[in-house]
Amino acid sequence: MNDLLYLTALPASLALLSLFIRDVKLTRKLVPVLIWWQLGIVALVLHPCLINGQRMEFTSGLAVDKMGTYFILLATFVVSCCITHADYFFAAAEAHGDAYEDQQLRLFYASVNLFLLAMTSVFLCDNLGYLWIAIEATTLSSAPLVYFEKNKFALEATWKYLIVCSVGIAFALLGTVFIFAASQRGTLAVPTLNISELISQAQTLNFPLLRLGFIFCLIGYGTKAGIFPLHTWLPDAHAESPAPASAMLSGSLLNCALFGIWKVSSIINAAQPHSHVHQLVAILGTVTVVAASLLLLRQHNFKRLWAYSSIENVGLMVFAIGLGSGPLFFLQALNHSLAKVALFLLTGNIIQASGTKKLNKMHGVIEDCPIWALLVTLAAFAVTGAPPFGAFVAEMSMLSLSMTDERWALALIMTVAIAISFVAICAHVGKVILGPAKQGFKKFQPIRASIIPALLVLGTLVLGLVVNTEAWSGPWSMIK
Amino acid sequence: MTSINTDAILETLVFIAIFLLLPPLLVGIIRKTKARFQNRIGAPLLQPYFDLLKLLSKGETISKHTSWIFRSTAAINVSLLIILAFLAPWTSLRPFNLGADLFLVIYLLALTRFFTVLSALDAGSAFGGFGASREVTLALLVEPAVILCLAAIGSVSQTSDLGVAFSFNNIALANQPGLWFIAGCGLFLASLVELSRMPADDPTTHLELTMVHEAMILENSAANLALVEYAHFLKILILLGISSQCLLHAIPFFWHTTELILVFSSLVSIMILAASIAIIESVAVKLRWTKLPEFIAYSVAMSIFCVFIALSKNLN
Amino acid sequence: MILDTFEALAMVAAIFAILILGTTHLRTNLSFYSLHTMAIAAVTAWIASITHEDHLYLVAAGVFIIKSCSIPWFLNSVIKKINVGTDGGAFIAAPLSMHLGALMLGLSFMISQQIPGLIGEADSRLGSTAAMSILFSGVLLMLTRRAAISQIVGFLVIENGIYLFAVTQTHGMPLMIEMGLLLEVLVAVMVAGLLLFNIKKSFEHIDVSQLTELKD
Amino acid sequence: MINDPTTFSAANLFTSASAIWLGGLAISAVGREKVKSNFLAFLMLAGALLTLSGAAISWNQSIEYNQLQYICFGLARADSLVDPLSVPFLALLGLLGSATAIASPCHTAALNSQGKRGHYWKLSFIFLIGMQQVLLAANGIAFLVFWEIMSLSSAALVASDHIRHRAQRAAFAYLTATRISTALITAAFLWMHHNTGSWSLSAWHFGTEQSLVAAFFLLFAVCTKAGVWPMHVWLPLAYPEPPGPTSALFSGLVGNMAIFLLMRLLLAGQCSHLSIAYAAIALGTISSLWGVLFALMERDLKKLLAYSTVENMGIILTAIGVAILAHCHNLTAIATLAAAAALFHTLNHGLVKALLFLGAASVERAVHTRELTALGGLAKNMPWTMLCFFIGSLSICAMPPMNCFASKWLVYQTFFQLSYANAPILERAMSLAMVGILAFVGALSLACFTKAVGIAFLGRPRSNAAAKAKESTTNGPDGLIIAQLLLAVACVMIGTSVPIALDGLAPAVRQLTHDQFLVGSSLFPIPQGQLALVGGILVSSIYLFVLGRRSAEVKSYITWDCGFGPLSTRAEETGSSFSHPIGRIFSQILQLKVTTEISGKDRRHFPESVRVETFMTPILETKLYRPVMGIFDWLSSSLVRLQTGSIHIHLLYVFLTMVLLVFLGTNI
Repeated sequence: MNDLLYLTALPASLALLSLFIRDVKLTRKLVPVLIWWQLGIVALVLHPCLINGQRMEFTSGLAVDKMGTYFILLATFVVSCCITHADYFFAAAEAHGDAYEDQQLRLFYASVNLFLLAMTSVFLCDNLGYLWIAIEATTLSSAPLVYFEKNKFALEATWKYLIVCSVGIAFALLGTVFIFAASQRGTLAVPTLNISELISQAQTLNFPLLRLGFIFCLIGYGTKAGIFPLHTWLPDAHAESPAPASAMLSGSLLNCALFGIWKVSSIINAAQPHSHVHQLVAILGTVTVVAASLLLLRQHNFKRLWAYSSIENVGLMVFAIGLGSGPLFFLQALNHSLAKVALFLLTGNIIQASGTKKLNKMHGVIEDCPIWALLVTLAAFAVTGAPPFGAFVAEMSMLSLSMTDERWALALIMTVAIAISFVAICAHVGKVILGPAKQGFKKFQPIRASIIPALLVLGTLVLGLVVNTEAWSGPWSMIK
Repeated sequence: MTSINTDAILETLVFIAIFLLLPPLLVGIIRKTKARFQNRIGAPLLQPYFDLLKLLSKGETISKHTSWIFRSTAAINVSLLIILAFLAPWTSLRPFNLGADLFLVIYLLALTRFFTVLSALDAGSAFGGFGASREVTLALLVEPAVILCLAAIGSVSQTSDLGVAFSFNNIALANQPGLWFIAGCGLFLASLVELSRMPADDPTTHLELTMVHEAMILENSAANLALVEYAHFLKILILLGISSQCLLHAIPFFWHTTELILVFSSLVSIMILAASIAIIESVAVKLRWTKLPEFIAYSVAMSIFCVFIALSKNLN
Repeated sequence: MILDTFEALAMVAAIFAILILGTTHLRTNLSFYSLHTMAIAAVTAWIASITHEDHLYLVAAGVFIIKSCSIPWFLNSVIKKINVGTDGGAFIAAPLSMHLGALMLGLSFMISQQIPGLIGEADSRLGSTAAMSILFSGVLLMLTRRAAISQIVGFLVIENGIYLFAVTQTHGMPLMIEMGLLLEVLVAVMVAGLLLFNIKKSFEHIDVSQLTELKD
Repeated sequence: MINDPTTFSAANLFTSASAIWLGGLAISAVGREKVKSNFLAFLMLAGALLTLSGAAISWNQSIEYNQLQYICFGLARADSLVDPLSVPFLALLGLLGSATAIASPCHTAALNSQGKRGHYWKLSFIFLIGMQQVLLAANGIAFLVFWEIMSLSSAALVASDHIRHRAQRAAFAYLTATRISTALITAAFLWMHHNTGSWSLSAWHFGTEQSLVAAFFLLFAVCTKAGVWPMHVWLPLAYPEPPGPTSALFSGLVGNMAIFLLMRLLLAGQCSHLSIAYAAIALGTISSLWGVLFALMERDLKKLLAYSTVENMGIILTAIGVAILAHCHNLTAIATLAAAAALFHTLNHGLVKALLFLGAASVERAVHTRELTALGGLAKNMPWTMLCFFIGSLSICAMPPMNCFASKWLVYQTFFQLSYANAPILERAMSLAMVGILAFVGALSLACFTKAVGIAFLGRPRSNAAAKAKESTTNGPDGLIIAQLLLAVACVMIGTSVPIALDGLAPAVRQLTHDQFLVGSSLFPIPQGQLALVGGILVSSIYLFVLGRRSAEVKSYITWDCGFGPLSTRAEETGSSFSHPIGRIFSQILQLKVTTEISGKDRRHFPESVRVETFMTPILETKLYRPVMGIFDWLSSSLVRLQTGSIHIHLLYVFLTMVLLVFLGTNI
């Protein structure tokens, strides 16, 4: 119980503080430091789970396993990177002339902390009901981040985000109810929503209801994650929110929704391995990747480009879930988060500097600011799964896993789709990077702006060089 | 040739004498025959020798735009053709047998063409330029025919060494008069073009716009010109020699006669071919440039027949 | 068939939900909505009395206070502030959509026969029928109405449908979760309401069908 | 096995080579103005020489090692394998790497901005490391990783002159092509891993039935990367773009890497699918014809060279096809011959093409253009470049006694011997036809390169820039020239001592065809060296005694101008007019159109102005690639239309998806 307090106290208190501290400058400096501190705390509290993978039970319905720990750390890390960069971002905005009001910033910092709190609790949930509440909470706490700019576009994006996601999530609630019903109507009736219990006695559950519940949860959380036909809110929200916020949305929020899907799918896995529902999930992932890669071909907005590439990566993660391989899911999520956060932050800088989001109005970043150009290129390669970056390892392992799983059609389609998306992204990025100089970049401090992205890119590079996934080649090995 | 035996040395001397002295004579024969056909007396048979000597004694003029290519081409071509004369089976008198690989022969000829074309381009005159471009065009069309004729023969005799293929003791080719004859005709037609005779090119014209070979050597003079001319004569000797050899192989009589008769008959047949060139040139007209491919098509067709015969020969 | 009392109440709730579809007058919508939620609260209470699960009484109370009183009151005040009387208009005319909703009731009765797994006689067909038809009317509301506020109402109706399903089929989920849900819905409505103000401020209308700036 | 001394030293040599290159990368990334380019060039040279010596040490044995235990690319570790096959390629890499290193300083000296210099060095080092590791990779994953590193860095090199839109287009085209090939390779590797359960390249055998799919994927991947018809369209765009010195690496090695992959997997893997052989031969033939034809018509010096690469890749591919074919009919002798021909020609072509590209680079440096119409008469001002380019052209036209003649001769022999081998009649007919086609291609390439040399270097300068071109930055020959001389000497050396070279290649050929009784030097009986010697003596004696003898007086005068005043350079043959007669013959393929308009009152007798224009429309781009692009465009645009921006529609998607998924989930 205390551990729970340790985990959640800092963000909660920061949320309040940042609302009431007069001087926003202080908040801008204080919050990042404390959130890095929070990262340390999380690591400290969860280290037993991290080191020897034991499950940590806090109360009934609140527990965290190894994967959850990883995801909490990832989310906290992403938020701390973004919030650290946000300081520069706002400073640059002031230097550029369009400073934000203090109230805006206070709200921003408050909701970032709430957002972090919500995300942390998502990964702590061991109960489908709590999981649902936490995920909906992430939606609500991130809505102000999307609305940050306070212009018409931001408003529209926020409304769509709120309504579409809430409706989608409502279906997840229906799914949760079905699973509860399944637990009631099982052979030995112990009505529970506790995930670990459900997994432990999955065989006894009422499978048709469970399957129905899983499908509704898939739709619900899938809407939040941005699976293909449900993705419509995602580009708007990611494109209209300020760069640090979009980085957080893409780098950590999507993981929460996918984590929900993973939890539910692990129940149905335990109930009946190789059920065709998983085939369905894998197909859904493939469809998402294909659609996203085709959509990437026609983009005119620098941030929407990365939003669609996030959709593509979500497809890959859903594919991993469909293959039932947790580690690969996490590996993909980790690499995507690192690369995509770097990309969104850099994109924010470039947009601030060149004063436009339109891809066809940008050129010659490499002349104006070589270091940004270099980082954007590397991060783009990383996010499209080019070796030697981490995403390559994850994708390659997924593909070979699906080959061994006799899903070679999906694997081949996936290969083609990944290639298409690579070409599309490289074409767009090339247009931005290359060409004559624009001379808009004088008053920005490129080095200071590229510390965090450089670290992130380095991280995913290292991941690509050291991770060993041979152990995870067996399809269902890592679920138990 | 390590063992010193007199007749080997004698043969060698005779051989060298033949290929050094015969080429101008061939041209003399051609010109004489043409003159006769045109009811002229014509220049004496040995005129080409006199021309060469005259050129050697003249003073040379070189365009100041030229480079070392122009200077050295003539010498290189002559020496290449001398080497070819030693390799290629243009006569049945071969005192020593160096491996005359057919691809090597073809590519040595191509090498002479390479230098000729470059030296034509070297002076930067308009005529040299289009002479060169026409030369490569013609070569392009002729090359497959030549190589296919020879390759067909080689493929029947299962070796790419022309020395072996053209020696009269190769059983595989003993009774293939059809193959030999068609190959001979094909090669003869091809060499008409290669040697820039009628109907591909008119060696006697002086309208630069229509000539190919003459246009290319427009800038050469004196000793340089003499060498070029001599190289061309040698080329005539070798190409006509090869086609005449093919035709001789077509006649069963020559498969079992004495060495001496063979040698004489091969020399005679070369001269006959030279004469027939003259006849063709006097009865035929120079084709229009755009019509040439149609003429060359005949020799290509010959080569295709050769290929069919070769394929059917060792059918298994 | 004999109609169980809570089933009757559920039906009443469903019918109120369908009635919401009937008009584009927002006040009326809201009042219908609060009646509909009261019926659901009553269902909860009744089931609590049948099954003697005391925590359901608390849930019923929560539903009554939060959903059927405070949320309609809040939305009413929002409407007053931005003084928008009626919905800008529907893609499908209001009466027609109401009839559609009625048909949906029938459809959902048929579907409720199909739900795999619900086989024990403990679960009531009519309960799930009502829940599903409420869900459908919520969907219709969201799909056919232009005004932002009707979309909020639609979302609430959908949520009610799901809740009713949970109550009738599983006799309520654990208390903590139910309370969490209520809180969640409240906050969601608050945030949506605040956004509503801004929409009115910057667009001079609350017609969300005109928010189509963001596209590829 | 690391304890075996040669293994150890060879492994060390290779590792330290890439370590040095890595160090160079780090220095060029960190060090700003301070670092002298000579030092970086020295590092590059050192790495190249180490690679060369490593190859020399391990030339006839195969070595497996892994000196990067801690590196792991997920599914496999960075294992390295040096076997006889990879040795010659490593040697080529070493040679071209040193040439690039020598040529680099005078290139970077010409660059104005520090940023450009830094990019040049970084990318070149990465490129070198990538290629070396591709050659050393022992398993599929490591291969893919380094393959992609190589491709991406070379793509960046292509884009290095990025201000120009041309360079951007080239880079994009190259990137697309190379990604397609990577995707195909990935698919093939996945398939083979699925079949064999191993990632090690040497464990894959293509004799089995189910390996056919992978073999086809591989073939097309290699065709795309090596630039074989019809996937070659990126090549003439990309090859001219990299900066001068690296264009040698690029042109000499990128295609060869693909060929290396094909040999390593299909030949050494004993592929026995006739369909693969036929496909390879067909594609190879078409692309050799196509490439040389377009090379002949090209007006841009470097594009001409690029198209000739298409031609040679085609020839190599046909040889590989015959090797597979012969293996299917188990005609070991011919298989050996074909494999040797393919390998030898690959190496020779790499060497020669690098030499030619360096020459073109030095021309571009001197004249600042690659348009043949603006060149001419460079032989006076740039004698060394002229000499090297001339040697290169001789070699690429397979003129005896150059190195390419030997390999081309082997290709001829392959087909020639197949024509009377124990094979189906159709294949024998095909092989004789191929002899004719090869001769045809040879004649075309002769035309093409006489054009290149003659128009660019001979005649009179066609522009002022060409008239006052300076060969080198220093007064002596500078790095770029020395690099060319190095490669030219290498060409002549190999050409005049073919048996030795073939003996060196024998282990590789043995590995490819598993023919243990192979004697390399017996493959090529022609005594080229002696012939060259005799020829040289003859030429010099004739030169001395006939042309240059005392009595002959030589006077220098202008080119004959028919007695009209001085000839204008407009009267000279231009590149396009030189190749026009041939173009006329193939106008259908080339889509060659000529428009002539003569104006003036009496147009027939006194034309005032004559204007002749020739157009060529690239048939593949318009007829094949544009429709394909159109399909993708249509797909994406119709998908984009889904994103209507109306929230009602978006909600509708949610509900419809729900219905669909519930249906699928419950009723399947």
